[in-house]
Amino acid sequence: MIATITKPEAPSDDKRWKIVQATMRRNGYSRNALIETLHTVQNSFGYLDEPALRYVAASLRVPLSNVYGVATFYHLFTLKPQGEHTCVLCTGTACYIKGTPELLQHVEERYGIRDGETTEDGKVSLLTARCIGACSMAPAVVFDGEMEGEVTQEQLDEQVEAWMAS
Amino acid sequence: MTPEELIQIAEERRGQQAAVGKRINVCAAASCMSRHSDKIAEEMSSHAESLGDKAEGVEVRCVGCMGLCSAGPLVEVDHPADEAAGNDAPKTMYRGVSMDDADRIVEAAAGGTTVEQLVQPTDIPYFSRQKRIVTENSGYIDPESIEDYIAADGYSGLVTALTEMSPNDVLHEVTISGLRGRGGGGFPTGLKWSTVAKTDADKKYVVCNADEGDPGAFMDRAVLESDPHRIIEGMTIAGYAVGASKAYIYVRAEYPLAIARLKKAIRQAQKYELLGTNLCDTPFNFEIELRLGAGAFVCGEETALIASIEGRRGVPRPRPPFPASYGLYGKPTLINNVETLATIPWIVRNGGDALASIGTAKSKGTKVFALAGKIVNNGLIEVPMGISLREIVYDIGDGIPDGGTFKAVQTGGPSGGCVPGNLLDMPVDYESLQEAGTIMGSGGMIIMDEASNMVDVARFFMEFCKDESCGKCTPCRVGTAQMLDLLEKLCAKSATEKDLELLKELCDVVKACSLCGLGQTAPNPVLSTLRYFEDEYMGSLVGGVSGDGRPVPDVETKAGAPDRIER
Amino acid sequence: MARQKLPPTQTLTMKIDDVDVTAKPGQTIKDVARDHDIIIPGLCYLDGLSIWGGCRLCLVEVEGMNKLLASCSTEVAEGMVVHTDSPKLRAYRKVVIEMLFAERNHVCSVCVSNGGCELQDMAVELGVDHVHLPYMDPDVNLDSSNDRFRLDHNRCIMCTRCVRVCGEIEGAFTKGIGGRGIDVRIINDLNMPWGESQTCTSCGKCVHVCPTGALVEKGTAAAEMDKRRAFLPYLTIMREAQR
Amino acid sequence: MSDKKKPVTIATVWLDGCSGCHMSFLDLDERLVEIAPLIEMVYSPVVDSKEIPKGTDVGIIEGAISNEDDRAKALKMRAACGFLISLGDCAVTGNVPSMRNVFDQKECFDRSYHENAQLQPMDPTVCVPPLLDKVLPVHQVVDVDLYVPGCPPPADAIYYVLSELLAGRQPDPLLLTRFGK
Repeated sequence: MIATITKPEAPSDDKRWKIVQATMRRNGYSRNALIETLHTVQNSFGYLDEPALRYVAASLRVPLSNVYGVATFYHLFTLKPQGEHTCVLCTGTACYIKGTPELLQHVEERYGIRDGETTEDGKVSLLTARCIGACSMAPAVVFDGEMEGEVTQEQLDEQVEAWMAS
Repeated sequence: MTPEELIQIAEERRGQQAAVGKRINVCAAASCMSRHSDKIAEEMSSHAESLGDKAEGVEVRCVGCMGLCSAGPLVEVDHPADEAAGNDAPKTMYRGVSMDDADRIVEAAAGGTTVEQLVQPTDIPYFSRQKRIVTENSGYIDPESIEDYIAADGYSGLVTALTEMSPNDVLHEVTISGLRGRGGGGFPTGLKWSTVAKTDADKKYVVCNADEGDPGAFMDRAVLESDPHRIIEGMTIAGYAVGASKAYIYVRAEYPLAIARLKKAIRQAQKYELLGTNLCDTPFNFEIELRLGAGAFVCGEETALIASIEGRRGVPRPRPPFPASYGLYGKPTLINNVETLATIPWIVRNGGDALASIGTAKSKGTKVFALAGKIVNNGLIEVPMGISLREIVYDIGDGIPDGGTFKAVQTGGPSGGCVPGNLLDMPVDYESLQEAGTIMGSGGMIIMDEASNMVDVARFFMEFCKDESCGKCTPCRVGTAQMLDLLEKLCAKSATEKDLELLKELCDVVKACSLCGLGQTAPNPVLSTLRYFEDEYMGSLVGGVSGDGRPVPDVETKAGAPDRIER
Repeated sequence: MARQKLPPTQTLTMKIDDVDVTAKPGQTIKDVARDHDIIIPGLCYLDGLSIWGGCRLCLVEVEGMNKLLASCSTEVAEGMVVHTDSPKLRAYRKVVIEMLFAERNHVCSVCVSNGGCELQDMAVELGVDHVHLPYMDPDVNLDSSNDRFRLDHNRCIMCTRCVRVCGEIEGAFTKGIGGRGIDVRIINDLNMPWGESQTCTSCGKCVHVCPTGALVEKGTAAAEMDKRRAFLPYLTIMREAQR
Repeated sequence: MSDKKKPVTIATVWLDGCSGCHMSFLDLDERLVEIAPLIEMVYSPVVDSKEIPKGTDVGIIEGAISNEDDRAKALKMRAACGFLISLGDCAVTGNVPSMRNVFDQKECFDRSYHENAQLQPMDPTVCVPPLLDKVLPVHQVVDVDLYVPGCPPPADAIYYVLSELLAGRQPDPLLLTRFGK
């Protein structure tokens, strides 16, 4: 190859890019590591913004359209920033039978947010997951990464309101 | 690692274990952990420490899933064997253990007594009717300790295979075991392995499909969290048998605990040279890498899974060619589900015949199910193939809670169907379930009582399939969306007979024409509920009006519709 | 051609629609059928591009197989017995065509590709005179930001020919697929307006391989868009040269 | 239909469409003369009758179903006619009228009666039938026996369809017309 390809520079001097770079380096900057790298970006920054997608694309030499295609194919990746706190309601079969729809409706009515939306103050995002494998404790909710089983409306309110008051 | 070294580690560990008089096992699988069992274990440890001499010989440790998740957090105390009475080490299981109970359980264990109010009887059918192969170590060993696994005969299958068997011997045992793919399809595992083994290539891969995506299924999660080394051993044996040296575990990112334990297990196995180069001083090399899914059910499909491991959109491609000849990076690839691979070490240790002696004529061995929904005993069970659904629901599951009435059991998730009460005596095996219009699936078993509306159940699964359709092929992309619209219309009681006819037609087209398993099976929940609960569909139709608009309704009642001829 | 007897592995015999035919190993059912003047319908397949297998119009019945197989991707085998035009297949293909019409907003009468559209042709060929599925009326947009071309998602059938020609032949990888399920869309780069794409070379190949009015040249009125298809045979040559 | 003594009775209606299909019908030109003795137009925008007679042999619908009036007429046609034809793309597919389906009704009203109004912008209230949520092809409202797509279907196609029907044969309109033709 005649043209030399220089390593692209990180979008900012944010330290978190070092973590992203480490993931790419560990995978030998292989195109196959696209999903791994996007995981790292998402875990580090909370979401995938355009500069991040461009940077990953350039670093791994994956076409922009492929990066966007992958980022929008998988549920776990999000292109929008999330709220400070996330509340993930499981919508697997067991949870569905045992009351998730009512919980979702409750959240929508009380806090005015639907699946994938964030409260106006940016505090709480409501997300759903297709079965988190906690069927025996249905309905299950993951509050900021901590799973809770047999969640009632009261429990949910308690947590969400604590967040909103914080 | 030589066979002798392995035996030595096992014996050393068993010796250590024997020295511990009273072991308190705390379930630290996801379900109990979410009820803070890890904190309870910590409290128990520190309390035992504070008791000093009084708690001599008491060891608290975290173990994997004990199965009866609905009664969690579960704690089991192994008392010392009473040789005078000729007893084996008696065990006491406690249910619903809270932080407040931690101290008194430690004290009771130290004093050789029990906390009666918390005792979970273990002589109930839930425990006695199970046959544990895949979950043999779950709840007994510390999932984060390779020594514990080795002490439970772990890795002896691998070492035996490498040192005493040829790859063909291994293939032979797997073939005669009659093992079939536990991910749902039920393809004979021996045949799949032989196909990969026979294909000539410079490089081959083994992939463990741990992308458990069925809503209502958590068997793989429990196995990965409770006994991760089992998967590593199974994969390594598979690699040896088919001639692969590199493997991937494709695991859901939604399972952080399983991921952490797998990572740890891989490191431990590398340290003990059970992964790496020249294993057991043979020319066989094997390495395993983790790959995280990112939330796409379709990646359970083999070709989509391959695309995802390669870092692309998880979109399936037409088969043939099958991954066995053209798979990951274009190389022959063996893809097995977690439970399938978890059965392998047992087969190698006990022989293919031993597995073949369990089960029915065509379905051998055991199957792990996740019992959930409206049933008393929620949790994980492993039963011999051929057991009846009635035994699972009423004996092992202990029936429907709150005096409810059984209506149907759903198996196979979004690819399966609902089995009604009059078929409860049916044996659980691949063929019988298929005949009944559902599938074995990966093992989710959701029990429904009379409160469940079956049209709504069908709608739920169709919504799932529509959301999870990758969008590549027309029938699945458009068909699932159209079917969902029709089911929503039914649920809103605004559908006509014509809509129902159209729904049936779309079921047929989507099933026959879709590219991959997701689309081909997406109509199953509708078809099976139509088969057994058609009256509920008929009851959902809009009253009395037929779709063709005949006879003419009274148009004069339509406001603002002046009866004039043309505008 | 010298009448040499080929070694047995070089040809195989099979049956397509009750006609005995010969084929070379590695050929697909679709190719062999075409060699014998049996044209199997299809919309995503295009000579010279990689095989996609998504439109499902070219499904055929193969005796002994319990599933329908896509003829564009299935290789022939000795003794294979294939049916390409059974009443069942025709019925399925009709519904698949209807699905494509129902999925987006194909208003033929005001489409610049009216009369030059493979979807229309396929509807006529398969006898689709109406769509009995409910129209889904999605709110999808149209991208006119490129100087020369327009991307109208209303008329896109997700055959992905444009994506493949852009990546595999032009090598620009501007076009891709975003989203999934019923929400999949053809995208440019990071789903930006086409006119802002830095990778697009404006070669126009995507426009001319597009079977419908989803990708068209600007400045054309209804039914005026004649796609330049003359270069299509050369796609194969290009691909062969690349290998 | 094969009864040669009695002319075949035909009713046509013009629902939401541009009337182009009726124009195309008139484009039969001198062939109208040929057909005239064989048919009787019992109801149509081009004749002056107020009711669709019960027991009409053939009904022809041009246009999509956009409002309650269209719907009522389609139902009446179905009830009155033995054989119902969807004529043209609006009737068969919804066509141009259905392009409003991606907007909600309020947007449509605002655009039509407010943004584009020269004076006195207001929503109409009198003598205007309520719009349906979505514009529908005719067969989504009543059963249709024959579909003749085209925008408009060429006169040749209409002539072919009518003469086949008059001869007691089932026509295949796709031989001469298609969506958008």
